[in-house]
Amino acid sequence: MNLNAGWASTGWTSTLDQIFVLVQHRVAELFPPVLQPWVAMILGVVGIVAVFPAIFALTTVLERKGLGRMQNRLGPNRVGPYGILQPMADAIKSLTKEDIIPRSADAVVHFLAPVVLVVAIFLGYAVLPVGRNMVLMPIDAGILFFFAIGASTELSIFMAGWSSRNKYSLLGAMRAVAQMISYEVPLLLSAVVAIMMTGSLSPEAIVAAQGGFSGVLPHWYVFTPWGFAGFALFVVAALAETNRSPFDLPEGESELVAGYFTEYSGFKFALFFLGEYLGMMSIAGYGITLFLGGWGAPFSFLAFIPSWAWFFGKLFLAIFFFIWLRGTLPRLRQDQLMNFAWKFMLPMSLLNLLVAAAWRFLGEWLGAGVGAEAIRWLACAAVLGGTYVLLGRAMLRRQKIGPRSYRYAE
Amino acid sequence: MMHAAFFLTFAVLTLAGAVAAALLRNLVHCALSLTVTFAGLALLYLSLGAEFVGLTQVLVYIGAVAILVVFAILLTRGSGSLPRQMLSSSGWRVGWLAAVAVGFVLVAALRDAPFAQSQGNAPVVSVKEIGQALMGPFALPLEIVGVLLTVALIGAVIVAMPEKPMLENPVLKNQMPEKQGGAE
Amino acid sequence: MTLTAYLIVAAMLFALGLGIALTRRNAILVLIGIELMLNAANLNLIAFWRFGAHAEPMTGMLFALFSIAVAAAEASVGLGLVIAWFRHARTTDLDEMTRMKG
Amino acid sequence: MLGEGILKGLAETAKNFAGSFVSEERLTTVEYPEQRLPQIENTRDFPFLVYDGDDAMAGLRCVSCQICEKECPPKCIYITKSADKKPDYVGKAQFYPTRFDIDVSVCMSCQICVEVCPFEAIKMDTEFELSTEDRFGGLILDRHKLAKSNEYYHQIHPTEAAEVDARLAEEKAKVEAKAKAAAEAAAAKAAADAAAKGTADATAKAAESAAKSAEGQA
Repeated sequence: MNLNAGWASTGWTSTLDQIFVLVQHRVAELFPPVLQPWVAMILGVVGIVAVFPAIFALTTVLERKGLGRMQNRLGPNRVGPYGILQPMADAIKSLTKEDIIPRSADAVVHFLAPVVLVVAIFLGYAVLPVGRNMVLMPIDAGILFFFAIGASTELSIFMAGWSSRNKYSLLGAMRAVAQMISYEVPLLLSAVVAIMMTGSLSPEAIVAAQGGFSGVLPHWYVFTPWGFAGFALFVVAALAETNRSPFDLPEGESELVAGYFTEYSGFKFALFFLGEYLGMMSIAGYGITLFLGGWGAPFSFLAFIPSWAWFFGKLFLAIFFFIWLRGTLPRLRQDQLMNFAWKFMLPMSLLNLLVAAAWRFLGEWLGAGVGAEAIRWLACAAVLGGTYVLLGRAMLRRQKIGPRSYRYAE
Repeated sequence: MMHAAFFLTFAVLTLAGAVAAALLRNLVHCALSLTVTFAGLALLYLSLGAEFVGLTQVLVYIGAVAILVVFAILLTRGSGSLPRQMLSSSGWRVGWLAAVAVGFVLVAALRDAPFAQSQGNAPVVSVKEIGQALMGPFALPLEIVGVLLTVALIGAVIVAMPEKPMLENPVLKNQMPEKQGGAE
Repeated sequence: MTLTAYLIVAAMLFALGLGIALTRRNAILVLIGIELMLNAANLNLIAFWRFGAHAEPMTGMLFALFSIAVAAAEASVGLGLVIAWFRHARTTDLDEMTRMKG
Repeated sequence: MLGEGILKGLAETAKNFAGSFVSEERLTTVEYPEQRLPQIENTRDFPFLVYDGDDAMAGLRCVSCQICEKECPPKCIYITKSADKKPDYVGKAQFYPTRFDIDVSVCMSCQICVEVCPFEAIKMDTEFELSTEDRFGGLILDRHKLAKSNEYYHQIHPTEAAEVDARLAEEKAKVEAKAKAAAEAAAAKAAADAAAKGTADATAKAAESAAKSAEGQA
């Protein structure tokens, strides 16, 4: 494995940076050469299957505690010190619960749905670079792979909702699928700007393209006008894609009980829960890869900290942001959701593509230099900001509600 | 050896999905087994080294077409199991005979056909080269596909749009018979 | 594996798709059959791309990609038509679609 | 501008989040089993039976009139009337319940039994930690579990209990005044009779009981 060129650091920091890769190689070398790639692959898979569910367990308790703090409560604090063992209690509870399959349910599809969902979401981690040289399956079209896998989770959600033979489940599934299809378009289009600028679909190449520093600041895409707009659109679409608040209509408790997993209990319910959080983490991971420099350090003087630490630090920040939004925003209505997807997100992401292209060619025409750079920056930011304000005003105008009139009272 | 095992697994998956789609009575089950076929085909493409096509297959067929089929089934109230006589059209024996005959002829012809086969490795085509080809020599087909997809999008929306009630349609309004009065 | 094996799989898939399209009464299932036939053709294209003596390495693959795009368009319009017909006649049964008018 | 409200909301929750670590006063919840909020005086959940004196079963005010049983909307009260009678707080002989069960898992805490009771015998309790593993043994409270002293009633609802006591005393006084008047009339009559018959037993008895009740009232 070749380390990135231009990455200079002392011996022990590079060892620490590559510690997991080195361990993988050492363990694989214990086996005969024929088996070595397989052993390395299995070790990588085991790593992912161990680490991300562990983060999921931690996230559930941290989310509940964080939400509690945002609502001036303490949150769970009974199981273990500061309630940190709550996931254990939850796991034991969900494993010992009775596994209920409704009598009229389609048993096979009902069983397959959570399995397919979790498998598909785990597959999405295969091409996610979680550190320097730390990607399970370095394929050329990694981002396409992720979106393809993400698209196939919709089917398992439909399977869950349809096979339960429950109107709430079916409605929840239909809402979820409609929402995911609608927001997949802006999600893909907002990711395309990063792909365009890198000229590659490979996550590693995208991270590498964001490497390097000017002064102390990194070359992350989020620091450009199109990158920032793309990142914001990606975050909103990711929230909708993972059914997180404020886009959690598919599981709106007040009207749909629990949406598509109403009829699931015990371990299968836990699988859905796991799938939801793993999906959130993987989409956050790709957002980090595409716009936030992946495993790169945010300042040049902090580059000695291992790359995987940066990745997981950013991942935790992203998860915290998701929790923060959940603690803040109320749920949208279905018509608001669709309006927002097709009348705001889609035009904005299309415009963003145009701006990214313009950025590229303006850079060639204007040449280098601080003045040219500033003009390019301001022009792109002005186009995006102006459109944002105009489209936003149009969105808000539609929402204005007149004084309520009564037909019989008064 | 390994490759043969993979090929056999994927081929069996593909064909089993297609057979299930042909025989199952519940339309949603048919659609789901169709998805299995699509997934098997994607795996076959991947095993052939056509990474980009395989992933596109997953994105378009599993992510979009299968969902579309499922939505269409639910919108047309077809999610229940059909009675046996509703399953196949009246001439199903002839239909299957024709299909099996076509399959038999194709397989027999292919088995002995002398194709010039290169035994080398899969041609390496990076995503970048695909992009350059699409923007270079294949720009015109790309544009045409773009136009086609736009037309299909608009056409599908218009076709599936709720029809106006007859009274609001100016053409049909004049052809409406006079209202029969005196109904009590 | 040899080219012939892939081609035989594609031929069997095509025959199955043809069988579905010819025999099933539900319009959506007929569309599914047509999709299967298109996919069988795609498998042929990719198999020839992989094993053929390729002067131009890109063409087979791009042809398959365009074919996928066209199939997607076909599916969306076809299903839109089925839904429109269902709204009109409350059935998706092809044997009952006997009226030319409307 | 679109998104302004989102930013304001995010700032608010961030303030809450950070503030909850800084000041304990922001936290609106209490750590329940260890900390408890003081109960307000009108707290009430399930009914109990009041008794006077020391012996719970003897001092029950309930006369087994079964009005509460009939009025109870979810029908969670089960009463069996006694065959014999025993004197109540005014000394009048009354029936008493040999069985008085309340199924608190059915009870909806509507307090109608309290409102309809003519004898101030059933009142609302404040005890809420009733959870148990035994549905029928633990949640159907019999008369032994339900009986609680008047002192306890004073403890949990002082104002209301004082009102009830005053009302009962007034009633008792009225009854006694009536009894006294009756006794006096009887005494006068008895005296007249005694004069005639020469037996003063009845007079002495009536006078004695009147004195005793006057003492009790004081």
